[in-house]
Amino acid sequence: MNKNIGVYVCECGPNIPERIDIDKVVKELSSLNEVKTVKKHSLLCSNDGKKFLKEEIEKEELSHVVVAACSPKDHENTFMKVCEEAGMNPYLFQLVNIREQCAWMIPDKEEATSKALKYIKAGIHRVMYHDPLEKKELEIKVDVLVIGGGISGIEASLSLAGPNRKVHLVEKTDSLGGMAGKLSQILPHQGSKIKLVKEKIEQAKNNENINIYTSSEVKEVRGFLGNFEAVIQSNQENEEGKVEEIKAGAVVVATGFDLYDLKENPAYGYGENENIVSALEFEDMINSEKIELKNGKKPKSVALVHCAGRKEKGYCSKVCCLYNLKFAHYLKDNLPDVEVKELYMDLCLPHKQDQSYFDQAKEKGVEFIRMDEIVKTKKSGDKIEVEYKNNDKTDKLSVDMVVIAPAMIPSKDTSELAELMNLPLDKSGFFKELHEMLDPVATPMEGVYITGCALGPRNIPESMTQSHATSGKILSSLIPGRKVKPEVKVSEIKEDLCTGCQTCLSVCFYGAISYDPFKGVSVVNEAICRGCGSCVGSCPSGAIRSKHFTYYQLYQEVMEALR
Amino acid sequence: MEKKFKPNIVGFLCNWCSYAGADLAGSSKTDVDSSLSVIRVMCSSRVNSNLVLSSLLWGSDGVLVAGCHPGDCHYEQGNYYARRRFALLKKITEVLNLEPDRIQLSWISASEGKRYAEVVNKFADDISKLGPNPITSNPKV
Amino acid sequence: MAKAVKIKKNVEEGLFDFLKSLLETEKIKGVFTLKKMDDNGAVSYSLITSPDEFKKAVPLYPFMPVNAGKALSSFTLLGKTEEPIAAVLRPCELRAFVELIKRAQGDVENILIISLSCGGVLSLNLMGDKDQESTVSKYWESVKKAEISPDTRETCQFCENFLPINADITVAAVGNKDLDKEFTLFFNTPKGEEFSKEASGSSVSEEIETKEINDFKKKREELKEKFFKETQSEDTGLKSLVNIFAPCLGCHGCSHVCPICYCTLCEFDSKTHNYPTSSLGSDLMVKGGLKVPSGNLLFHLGRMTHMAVSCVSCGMCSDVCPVNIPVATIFSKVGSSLQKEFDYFPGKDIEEPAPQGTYKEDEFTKIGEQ
Amino acid sequence: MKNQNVLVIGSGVAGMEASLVLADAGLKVHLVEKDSLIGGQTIKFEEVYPNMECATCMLAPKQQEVLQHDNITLYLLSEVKKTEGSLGEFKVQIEKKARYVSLINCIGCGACYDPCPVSLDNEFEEGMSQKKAIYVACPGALPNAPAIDPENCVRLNGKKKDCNACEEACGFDAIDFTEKDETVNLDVGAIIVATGFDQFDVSSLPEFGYGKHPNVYTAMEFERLYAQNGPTSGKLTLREDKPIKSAGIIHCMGREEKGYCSGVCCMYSMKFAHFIKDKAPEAKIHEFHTDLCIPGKSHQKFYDGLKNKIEFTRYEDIEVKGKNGNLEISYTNNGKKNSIKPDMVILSPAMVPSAGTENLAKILGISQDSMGFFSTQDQNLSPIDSEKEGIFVIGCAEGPKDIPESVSQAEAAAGRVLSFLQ
Amino acid sequence: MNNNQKETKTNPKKGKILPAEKGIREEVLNIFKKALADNIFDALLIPAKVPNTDAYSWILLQDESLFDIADPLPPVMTVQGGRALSSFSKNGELDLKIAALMKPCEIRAAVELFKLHQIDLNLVTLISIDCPGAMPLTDYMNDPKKIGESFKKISEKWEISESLRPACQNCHRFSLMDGTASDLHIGLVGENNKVTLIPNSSIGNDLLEKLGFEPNDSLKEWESKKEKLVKEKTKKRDAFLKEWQEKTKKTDGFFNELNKCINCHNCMNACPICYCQQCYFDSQTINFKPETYIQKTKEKGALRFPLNTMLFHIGRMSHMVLSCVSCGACEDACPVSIPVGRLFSMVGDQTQKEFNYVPGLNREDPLPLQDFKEDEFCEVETPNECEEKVTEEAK
Repeated sequence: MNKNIGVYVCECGPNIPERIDIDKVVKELSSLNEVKTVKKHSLLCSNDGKKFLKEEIEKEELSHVVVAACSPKDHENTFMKVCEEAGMNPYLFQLVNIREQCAWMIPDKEEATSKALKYIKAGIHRVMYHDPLEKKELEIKVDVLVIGGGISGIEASLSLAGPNRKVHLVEKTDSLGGMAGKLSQILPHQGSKIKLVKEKIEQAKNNENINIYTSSEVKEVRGFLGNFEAVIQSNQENEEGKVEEIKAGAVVVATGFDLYDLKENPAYGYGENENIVSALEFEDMINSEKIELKNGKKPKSVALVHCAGRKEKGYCSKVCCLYNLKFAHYLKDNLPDVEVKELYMDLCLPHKQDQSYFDQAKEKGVEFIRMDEIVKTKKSGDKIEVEYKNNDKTDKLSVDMVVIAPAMIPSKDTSELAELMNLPLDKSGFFKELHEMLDPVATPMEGVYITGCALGPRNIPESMTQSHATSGKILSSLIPGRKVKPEVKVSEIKEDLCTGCQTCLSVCFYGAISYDPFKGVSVVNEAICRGCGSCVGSCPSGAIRSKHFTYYQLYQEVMEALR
Repeated sequence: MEKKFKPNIVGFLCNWCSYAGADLAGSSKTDVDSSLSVIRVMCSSRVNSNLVLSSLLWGSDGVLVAGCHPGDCHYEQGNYYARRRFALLKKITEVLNLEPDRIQLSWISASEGKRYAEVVNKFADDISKLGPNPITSNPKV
Repeated sequence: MAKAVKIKKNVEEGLFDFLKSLLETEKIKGVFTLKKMDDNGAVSYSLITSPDEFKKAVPLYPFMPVNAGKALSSFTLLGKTEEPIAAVLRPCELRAFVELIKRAQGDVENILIISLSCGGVLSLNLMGDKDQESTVSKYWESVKKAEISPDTRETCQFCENFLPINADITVAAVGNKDLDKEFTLFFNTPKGEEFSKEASGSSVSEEIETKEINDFKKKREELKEKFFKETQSEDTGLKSLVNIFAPCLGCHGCSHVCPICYCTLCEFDSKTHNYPTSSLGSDLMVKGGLKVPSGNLLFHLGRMTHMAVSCVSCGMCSDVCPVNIPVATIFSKVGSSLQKEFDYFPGKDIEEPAPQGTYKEDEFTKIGEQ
Repeated sequence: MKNQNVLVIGSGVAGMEASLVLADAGLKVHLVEKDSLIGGQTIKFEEVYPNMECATCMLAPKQQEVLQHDNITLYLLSEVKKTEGSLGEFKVQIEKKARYVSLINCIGCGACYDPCPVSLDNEFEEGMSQKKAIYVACPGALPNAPAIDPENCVRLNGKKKDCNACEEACGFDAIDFTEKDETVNLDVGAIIVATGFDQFDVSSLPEFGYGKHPNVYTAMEFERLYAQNGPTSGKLTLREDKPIKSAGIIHCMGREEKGYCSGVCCMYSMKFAHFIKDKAPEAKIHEFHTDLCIPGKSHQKFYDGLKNKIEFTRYEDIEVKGKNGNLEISYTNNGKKNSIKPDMVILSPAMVPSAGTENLAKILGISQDSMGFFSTQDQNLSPIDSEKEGIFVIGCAEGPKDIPESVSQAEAAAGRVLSFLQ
Repeated sequence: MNNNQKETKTNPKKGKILPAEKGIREEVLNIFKKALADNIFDALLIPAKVPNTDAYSWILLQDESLFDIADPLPPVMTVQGGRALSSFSKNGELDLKIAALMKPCEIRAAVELFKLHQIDLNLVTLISIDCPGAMPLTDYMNDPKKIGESFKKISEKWEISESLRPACQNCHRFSLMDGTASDLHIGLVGENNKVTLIPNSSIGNDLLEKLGFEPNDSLKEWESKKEKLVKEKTKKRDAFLKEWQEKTKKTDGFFNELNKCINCHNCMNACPICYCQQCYFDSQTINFKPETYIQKTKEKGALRFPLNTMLFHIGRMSHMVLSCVSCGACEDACPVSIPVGRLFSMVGDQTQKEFNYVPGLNREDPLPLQDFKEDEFCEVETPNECEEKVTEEAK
């Protein structure tokens, strides 16, 4: 096909002519027989500049356009729009950066000018190899699959479910509520009313747009944003193994956490004596309003041990300090003359109200003892002796009852689920955010979101917030009737060159590439690919090319550089 | 007297960090050696051995690959793979005595306009010290 | 009759000087010819522009590291060269180049083709050999005497098409006793004649086809018969082929160096020919044992069907075969019979279409009858 | 709620995220920012913990998105003056101050700075560098166009009515002295408050000698000090341009006074230590902390990585003295008195409500909590809902928090708005 | 860097020692005859002499009679075993149990190809055998009788003869390594006329079991002999590595080695690791207009044809050298006898050290380029900021 290439050099007001002899550039370019027309303009990104460009394209019937101006970061989109309006394929356009990376960094005018020429020629030869890429549009489903029926999962479901959006809520146990459901009460200043969780469960059950699958597991998840397919298997005794296939536009993972196994470290003496209990067991005592020793007596003194498993796991679980305070308050309020000792490493009270809550506890006479670690916890007489270390000297205290606060750890089927949906885990074994800072609920799999403690220790309000965050992300990307536009500059695989070594699979962070055993080749899912080109770099057969950054296009630039 | 040798250097800059860094160098009017020709790629991991090698063998005096600092990759892991591939190339050129100093990998973030200038100027300087790429004038290649 | 100039110089020297003067007077911008890579005797084709590099040029050195036709096609694949160059090719290389041009793989415009009456080339495994020089001088002796040098490639030994077709200039080498004193350049085409002035010698009226040449041709034809017979071992047909190709590693080096095999991806390397593992079972049932890797013979026969009709018998394939299979002899044998069938002579005429690309109503009428 | 417009107050990382999520959903977002640039506090950070990721690189794409998004209307140098109504039908009045520089014409070439006769302290750089009366906060600020400070511009404050230095220097007639402040009235369905935080004023604690001794820095000063695009363009030095050999970093400035832990100081203090170590490996660094508050799965690892490189001391009591330029930190650690003499002291102050909070609270008709932050329905487990339906409070306007939490809240607010709309 | 390499010596294995009156070859074949007869597996991949020729090839045999042509220790390495195996074992399921008897370098290649999904090792039981080396292919083809004879002698004496292929002379990995490559190893270096079977995986174990062998003989004899030989050969290899590092240190050293190259790509096509059906450097090298070539020619004075010869070699190197098993197949296949095998082996040695990777040692080790560590290779980046770390390590 014969290419009509137009080249337009933008002066950007005084900025570029200052350092680059535009007329020389235009003159020399006009001598190239590849190009149909070369013109300059004082400021192409201005409105009349854009108008001028549009008219030029139409008048000269250009098929390809090169603009030499500022950085593509500034105006690539601007000019691509103009090309599109002028009825040209916007990808047959190349913006050459002769301002930032030429006029503004090369002091010598002659040098800058010849450099600009180099760049523009490179642009011209590159654009000749551009392909007219087409934007695709995909129909989407708007329903959502939520995995995990804890408070996070429920909250997500509630805020997602709507008149034209169904939510499938899958819980592997036989009841909703998760860990939060087991708590006697949530921290007073964070909502003392335990009803709250129950209410939410009720709301979920009564919401006709939420299908609840209890005693069920997700066995398979395929697809991408807007088009997921999942297999849910029921484990209810009457319908053992019954599977259901559902379609969804997005997936929310809210599989929560488990608790550190106190038996792992004998120092806590857990299991050796009935009066050494875990925080969760103590919650039950509160629920049943029976704070008693095994001998039925009320405890006269209780030690609350923080940070069990912090050293072992290598992170602070953030909430233990607070619920220990909660216990202290409860004890003081219900057994007025009980003696409460809190053994802590660092008090972690990161929320604005926490401190006051701590101060109140102090006022009630709770004793706070700093320690570096628990050395031993053993029975002595009818008391329990807790031996602890505080900067290098050990100390003892003996009490009737010991309550130990274990660290939060990834729930046991986390890794399995990660495998299933090919989601990355972090060093601690929790799910990994797409971006720890800016995308705290997203994952590399676009359309799959994570909320609550599946991402790591956090308190209930935070979990709820994240659930709302996931629904925010989903509601803004899955709008009924709207189509998704996948990235266009993606990788594509030339099947007759691919030898099926699947190296590309292992380097693709987004799981966008899969292997087709029948054809014996790797296949790119364009809806998932983000176009980084890592696969291209990894393919020894040269079977993969990244659209708009193909070998030939880049190589034209190289050759120009070497001229 | 004949004028100082001016090398031809190809620079593959990742779109998100290094290219932006280069832009910043420009917009803060920093002088940068003009012997480097910038080629924009989406990620440093796009640069495969062939791009670097053929640039060298077809006569470029130096090749710079620049990307986000480890851990900052816009695509999370790209630059780690890029680094491995580069390590391999570096070693090969070392072992074969093909002037390994002519290829360089640098991490330049979007805010490091100054660093960009330093890196490029230094590299350009080193290369001009090295002189023209012997391969360019080597009829055996 | 073609213009002929006798030059009173050793043929190698003479041609060298002639080319040199072309280069220096910038009548041409570059010379494509053999060049010494080092003192160990390694030579390779090069396009030479600098007189300095040209010092290392050895246009008539009796080696063929690659079929120059293939090399020239890679040079002109994207179109004719704007700057004129001269290229020294052996007759078979020239024929290959012509075949490739027919298939849109090259362009001869602006290329001054210089060829020679060819005594053949030494087989490549002699390259870098310690007594290479003596072998070479032995070779030249046999050329003078128009004898068949035993060190040359098998295909060369029985090559009867050693006179170039379509050459602008021909160096008369074979059968010239005084080759190290004098030799004749024939300017066959107007394009060639433009350069005759550069040849410092006296113009003479000679024909290239001398008696020696014709005797030489006969000798080779006889030898050809002999070789072709040999490939027919006692039990003929497929069985013998199986044995001949038994050592084949499947390295496909033969197709890689073959000037006619211009495909970027050979069908027999492609997915078309990798079969599901499950098919093994049934095959084993039948045979009780399988040669692995399988499909080598298929490759050779298949390749044959693709290119044999255009085979120029340059012998590259035999030379690169790591297990000494006489590939070239077999292909050349099949080739020549095919070419008779189709009444086609590869590399004769650029205009003549390749047999696969054309037909005549009144041919092969026997086939498909009754 | 039928009105598909949303007002977002504050263009920090939280405000931007909320705006983007909503705008992507097709809602019209009105983003109000009192400054001349967007990005809030985060863009001041060279690196953010725990991955030491470059904040500028991290945010630039987001900022670009905000600037280019068709559904986001940006009001810079603007403040909300009045609101009335309720969920779905708020009426808002915004006062938009004149920039005197046309964002359409200006291409950010910067030709106008040098000619300007007026030089001032650049508060964006914590006064550590100068700016002109026509200025951008720092290189790479977005939108990449200057603004004129009317108080100090001699043309505008009338000191030199005929000065038009910048106007002359500009090749794009982007300068417009005639531009007037304007009032904009909007109808919006919901309001998202993301006005961020300020730094506790450490000069109110004389015993730490801030302001008295030049080499006592606040956290924010230090952030800029080592920023590549900061006053020293990344060169890490003392005020008198000497290299840093030792530094003391003191946590919990104002924790007592304010009565809460800000939850982030420990981490960013360690970030400083990490950074100094990076630039000056030989430097001795001393962290003085009370309780280390390093929640979250990856933070302790960061701490563990530093433990052997720098000194950590738990103090009960601490102060900074200074004799003729030499600093001394004297402290007690379980009972024992002790002291060190660092070249530099960095004070890590608590996060406090941003200046305008009280005023804005009145305007919005929502209350503040005991600490002065906007109060929310925390007890109902929805920490971003103000007591007024349809008004959400996110990021540090709601209380001290780190970037991920702020972003989560931003997305959450968007989520709440969008699920209202369903 | 990749430190999956298992340096730790696995605790002393036991094995089964069998007498071999009728000679080692016979005995080895007997074992497999039995295995086939008892349907322990259905087919065996083994080198064989092609009937009424001197050529060797691989045969996947099922029929007992074919054992007559099978030869566990052929005088030459025709097709590299890894390549042979991948030619049929990568495209999906197979309802046959297949065993492959191969030289250690071929086993290593097979493992690399397995990682590259070019071989499905679930279909195949890998059996390695102590390898006395092989003769240069061309030598053998020129005079099968003579070379065949001398090989017999060499292999019996386990002599490191000059007439062996250079790759084999310099091979220190001719026997079982402490890895998870093969399932069963056949030791020959031990006592004369004894065959030692060493199970190296659960599969290997129950293979022995099914054969009715109790693996409880001590391996002292075999191991000591092996160690001794390994030492000698390692010495030889080090010398060779040194020599070749010197060679390439010279200016153009590398290019000069390849002066003779005619770009036939035999090396690549013989290489077991080069699994691409088309080489990147055939498909992706750009064709230019003649002007460009002429311009380049003017820069150089002369432009070598065929084009991109060097790009091909260095490029191929950058693709496969981390997996190079030093089998020497490339060198065998080179028609102009370039020492390409030694060249690649040397570069392989250097680069593999860099990545702390031994190709084909363990099936589990990820391929270096499909893997990364967050803190590695800091030194390759300029300006590099790892001095600090380095000094710390030094302390």
